[in-house]
Amino acid sequence: MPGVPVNPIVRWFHQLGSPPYFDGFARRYAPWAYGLGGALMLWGMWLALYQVPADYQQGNSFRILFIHVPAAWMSLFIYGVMAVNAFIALVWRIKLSELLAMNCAPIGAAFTLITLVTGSVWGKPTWGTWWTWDARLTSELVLLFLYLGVMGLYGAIDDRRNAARAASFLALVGIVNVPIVHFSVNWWNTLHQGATIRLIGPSTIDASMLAPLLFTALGTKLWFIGSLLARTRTALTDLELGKDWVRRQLGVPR
Amino acid sequence: MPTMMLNTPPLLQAHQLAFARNDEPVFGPLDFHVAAGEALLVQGGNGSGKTTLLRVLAGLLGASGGDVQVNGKPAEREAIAEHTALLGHLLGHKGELSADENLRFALGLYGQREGITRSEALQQVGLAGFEDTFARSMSAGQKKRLALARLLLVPAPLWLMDEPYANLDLQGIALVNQMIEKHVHAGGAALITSHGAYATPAVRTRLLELTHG
Amino acid sequence: MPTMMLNTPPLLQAHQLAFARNDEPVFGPLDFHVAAGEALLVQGGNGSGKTTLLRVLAGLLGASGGDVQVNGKPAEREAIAEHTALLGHLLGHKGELSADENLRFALGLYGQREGITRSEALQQVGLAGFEDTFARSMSAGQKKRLALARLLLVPAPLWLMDEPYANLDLQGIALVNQMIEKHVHAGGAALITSHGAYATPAVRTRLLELTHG
Amino acid sequence: MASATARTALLALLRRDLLLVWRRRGDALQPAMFAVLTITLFPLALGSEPQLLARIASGVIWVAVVLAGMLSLDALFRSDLEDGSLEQLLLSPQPLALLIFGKVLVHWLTTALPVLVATPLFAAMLQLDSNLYGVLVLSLLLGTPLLSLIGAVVVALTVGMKRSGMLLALLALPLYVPVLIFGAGSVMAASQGLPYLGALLVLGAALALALVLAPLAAAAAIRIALS
Amino acid sequence: MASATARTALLALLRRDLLLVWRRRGDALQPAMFAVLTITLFPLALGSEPQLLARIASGVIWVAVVLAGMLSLDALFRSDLEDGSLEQLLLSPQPLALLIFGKVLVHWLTTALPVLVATPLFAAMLQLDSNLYGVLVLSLLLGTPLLSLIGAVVVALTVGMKRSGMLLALLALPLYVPVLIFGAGSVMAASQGLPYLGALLVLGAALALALVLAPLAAAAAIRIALS
Ligand code: HEM
Ligand SMILES: Nc1ncnc2c1ncn2[C@@H]1O[C@H](COP(=O)(O)OP(=O)(O)OP(=O)(O)O)[C@@H](O)[C@H]1O
Ligand SMILES: Nc1ncnc2c1ncn2[C@@H]1O[C@H](COP(=O)(O)OP(=O)(O)OP(=O)(O)O)[C@@H](O)[C@H]1O
Ligand SMILES: [Mg+2]
Ligand SMILES: [Mg+2]
Repeated sequence: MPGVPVNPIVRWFHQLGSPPYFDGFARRYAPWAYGLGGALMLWGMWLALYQVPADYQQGNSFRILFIHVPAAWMSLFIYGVMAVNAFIALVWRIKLSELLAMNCAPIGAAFTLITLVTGSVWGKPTWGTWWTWDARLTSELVLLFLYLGVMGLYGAIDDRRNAARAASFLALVGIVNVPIVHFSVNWWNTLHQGATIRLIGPSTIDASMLAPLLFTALGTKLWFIGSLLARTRTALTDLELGKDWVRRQLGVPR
Repeated sequence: MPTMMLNTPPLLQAHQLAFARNDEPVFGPLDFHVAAGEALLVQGGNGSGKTTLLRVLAGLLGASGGDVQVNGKPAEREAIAEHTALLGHLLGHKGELSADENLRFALGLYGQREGITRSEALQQVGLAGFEDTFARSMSAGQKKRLALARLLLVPAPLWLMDEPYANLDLQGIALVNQMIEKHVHAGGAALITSHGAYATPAVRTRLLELTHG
Repeated sequence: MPTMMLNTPPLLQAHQLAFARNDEPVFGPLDFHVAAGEALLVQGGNGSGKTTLLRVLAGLLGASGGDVQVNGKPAEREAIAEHTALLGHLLGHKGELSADENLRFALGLYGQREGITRSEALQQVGLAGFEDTFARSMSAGQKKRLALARLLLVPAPLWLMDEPYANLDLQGIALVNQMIEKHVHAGGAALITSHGAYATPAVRTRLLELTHG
Repeated sequence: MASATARTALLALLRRDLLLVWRRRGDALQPAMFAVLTITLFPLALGSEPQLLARIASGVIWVAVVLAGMLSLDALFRSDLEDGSLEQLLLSPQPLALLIFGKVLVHWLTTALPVLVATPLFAAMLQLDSNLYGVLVLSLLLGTPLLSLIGAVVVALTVGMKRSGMLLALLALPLYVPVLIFGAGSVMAASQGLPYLGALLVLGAALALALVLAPLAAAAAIRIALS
Repeated sequence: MASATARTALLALLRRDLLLVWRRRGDALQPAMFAVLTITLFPLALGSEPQLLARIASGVIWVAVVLAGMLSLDALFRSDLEDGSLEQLLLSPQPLALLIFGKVLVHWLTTALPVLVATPLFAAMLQLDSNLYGVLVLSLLLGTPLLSLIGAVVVALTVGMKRSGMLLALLALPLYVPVLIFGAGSVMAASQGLPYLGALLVLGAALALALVLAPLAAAAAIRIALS
């Protein structure tokens, strides 16, 4: 390999890009990410259901927040991860990035769907309707369509690598929607409430609600990492079926 | 007119060129070159990768390994576009345009070789009098001839010809060989794929065999 | 098994058969017949009407003059359907079905010849082990072989084969000839079109020349 | 010789087409997706005023279903034509009308049925009065097979043509109009408390007629179009 | 050697595509026809109540234009792909983005322009308030080229695929949504006496951006899709 990078972090990334190394990495760490993420989510949910006091306005229905908000964050976060990988896949043609980007899409679509469903379940008691066409809700629906479009395009092309590149391109074009989702509450006046939780500066949210929210948020992130690693590993094995390292791993004699 | 220019770099040079689809190699690492004044015959059975090779050389597909040089320089899009003309399985005619209109469009895109007019080219391929016939109402052989006229007209010196003999009867095959001979003797070059059942042109010819897988 | 049945009417008989498109004759009035135990080779250059003739005989196009008899009776749809099988330019496979599934469907439509199973037919055309391969991922030659297996399986005695040799390499051409020989010796018949550049099967063969226009 | 009966042929066809749908199951849901998208566009274009949406809900759903059905029609015979298996159907010793009936059945099962299943979702998106669900679903249940059958005749006519998409729309829409009028009309009537059974009965009668005649007409049309 | 410049290439392309449109002028009007039919379906599905129709008129027209544009998109590169002339465009020594711009221009001239010309007819059919004509036409004038340009990028991505019609719709509609919101929104706003210039300005800015970026993106996408 020409010019082996010296910086250890850069070198690690280079190593990770090699399919056999990634396979080992994913096999080792995916269960940990799943386990830790699951535990954090369960703990957060327990706090949310039993420790947080009922809201003086909304009663108990607001507890759906602890699913809705982390899922909503994930729906945007995963799109970002997908777009970054898509960019790397298009510019440097790294196979692993293609697969990572493509395997982000179904997970992201699932979280987007959860956001939409929990949002409308919550909307019924608070706004009196399952659905309205305001900017936040609409742009989130568009986000779902974008995820589905990426998946559909990836599935519709026979050659796996071309398919990944085409779908990556779509993912990059669709990134304009992400800031729209996030800032829609500021740009248009909507039913949906504005940002209340800030990383920097004071949050306008009750402190007792912050802890469970942080736990579920962290838990979903870890769960996503586990799921992404596991899916990508399967896809990689599938793609490299003829290669030596896969044969060795599956115990197929050469 | 000189038949060979030995002190210039070859028109096309491939070094360890390989292509893989879904990580399955279609053709292995190949080394070959085509110089001005000669033809390269690419032979191989069904599915051996002849068409794929031509598309890689034309820049329509990206190679998975190795590199290609056009006229001594790395094969960038511009260099390829300037030096090569492709005659593929699909001929690129519009059925609703006449023979002459089809040629005009091609010249608008590619520019025109000196010393030959559209009607002369049509005549050379045996389509004199067909200037105003719609491509749609031409027989398969005539369509192929129209595509050959395009090759005669554009300035590119290297012709990439995928199965130029297919669909032609014996007369048509002779015409193709004649065209290639003339082009090569005038300092051009050609890369021709074939199943191997046809007569080849009478020029200095090199052979590249593709084997399956 | 008898090789010929001289006291039965010919499988196919055309009398003054002609076809015109927009009142322009494609092929002239033709008289010919194909009896059990023989093959008819239809030869002609590009655009001479070979494909058109086969489609008329199969009942896909209506003749503009003359008449056709199948097995001694006027060619009604049912009679044609029972006695002929067409191998056209388009092979009629579904890419997303496996070789075996494709054959199963054909048998559901056409019924099955006695004394041969699907796997035997696949073996005879050299596709043993490809039962579960999707037609999509077969090479052009393998697809053609799959279509040949269909011919082996359906009960129709008269095979209408349009350019059966196209796209096949030398091995494949030999296979087709072998198949036709066996079929004809078992009392079947075949009508084969060709440009004339290929070896023909070693059976009693009649020749029909189509001239241009 | 084990000759094939019409029954085995129909079964073989259904088996094959359903298998193909399963192998390309991504495509099978696309008409439903299209209907969702069309229905989504309306509130966006009209602004989201619950009463207005509720008033036009059933009409919009019906129009979306008609458009989605029409667009997916194109695929009814196209792939069979392209790979030559339509020719094989024509050449087989089986009644062509029966085979076409089989193809229309699979088409309806895979394009209209998902839309039908998604109707409650659409209705919710457009704030349709929940009392009207029943009539809407019933009208769609009678109307969509009718659309598929009529559509089959039209596609059969245009089957050999290139770029027939738009032409198809042009030919099919006028024939779809009566179905739309009775279908959407029945829901409209129900929403205003008027009797709606008459419209549904008309749809039912037309469906019964089309079930018998449309495959025959389509078979005749296809033979004409391909020769 | 008379080598071709980018300008001669663009002119040759425009000449050829317009000539082709003229030779197939029957097809060129079909998107407009489709929009007419869609718009016709609405009064039929909703019952013809003048006030209701007038309220939804601009929205329906916009939706019909979006759908018609989307359906005709499929044809943008298809015939060039099928006969191999798309390959010839890719292989020519000219900037591909420029050639694509030419194709989009012809597409807009032949599909959107007739719809635009027919707008007064549509507006009359749906009893639209005549004060709103101006805003409607202006919004369509800014919006339809935007739709064509965005659409070109999406088609470019799906260009090598079989049966891409439905997928195309799935990919294009979400990107069309903002155009629709601002386009139909401006007319809605005008009808309620609210300021509508903002929405039109947004459309104009987006159009300016798309004029530059979309051809480049489409060129990149087409190279990806065809390799
Ligand atoms: C289908 C309906 C809904 C959808 C699609 C939706 C979507 C979203 C999205 C995408 C976010 C993340 C925004 C960001 O991080 O930039 C979010 C956050 C949030 N949503 Fe919803 N939502 C819906 C309904 C509701 C309802 C009914 C409520 C409560 C009344 C609600 C309360 C919240 C809250 C409190 C946040 C956190 C805001 C923050 O601090 O960032 N949402 N929602
Ligand atoms: N679009 C495609 N997608 C997937 N595989 C393909 C595609 N095109 C070709 N192949 C495969 O790549 C291999 C090489 O194909 P190619 O068309 O280059 O062969 P060829 O030598 O030109 O054959 P022929 O003599 O039939 O023209 C074959 O095995 C073929 O099945
Ligand atoms: N669909 C069609 N419409 C109009 N003319 C056609 C059509 N198909 C064929 N023709 C014309 O009819 C004539 C006979 O065509 P046909 O396909 O039968 O020739 P062929 O002998 O099979 O030629 P080939 O050797 O190229 O296969 C040709 O002149 C052709 O141009
Ligand atoms: Mg080839
Ligand atoms: Mg032929």
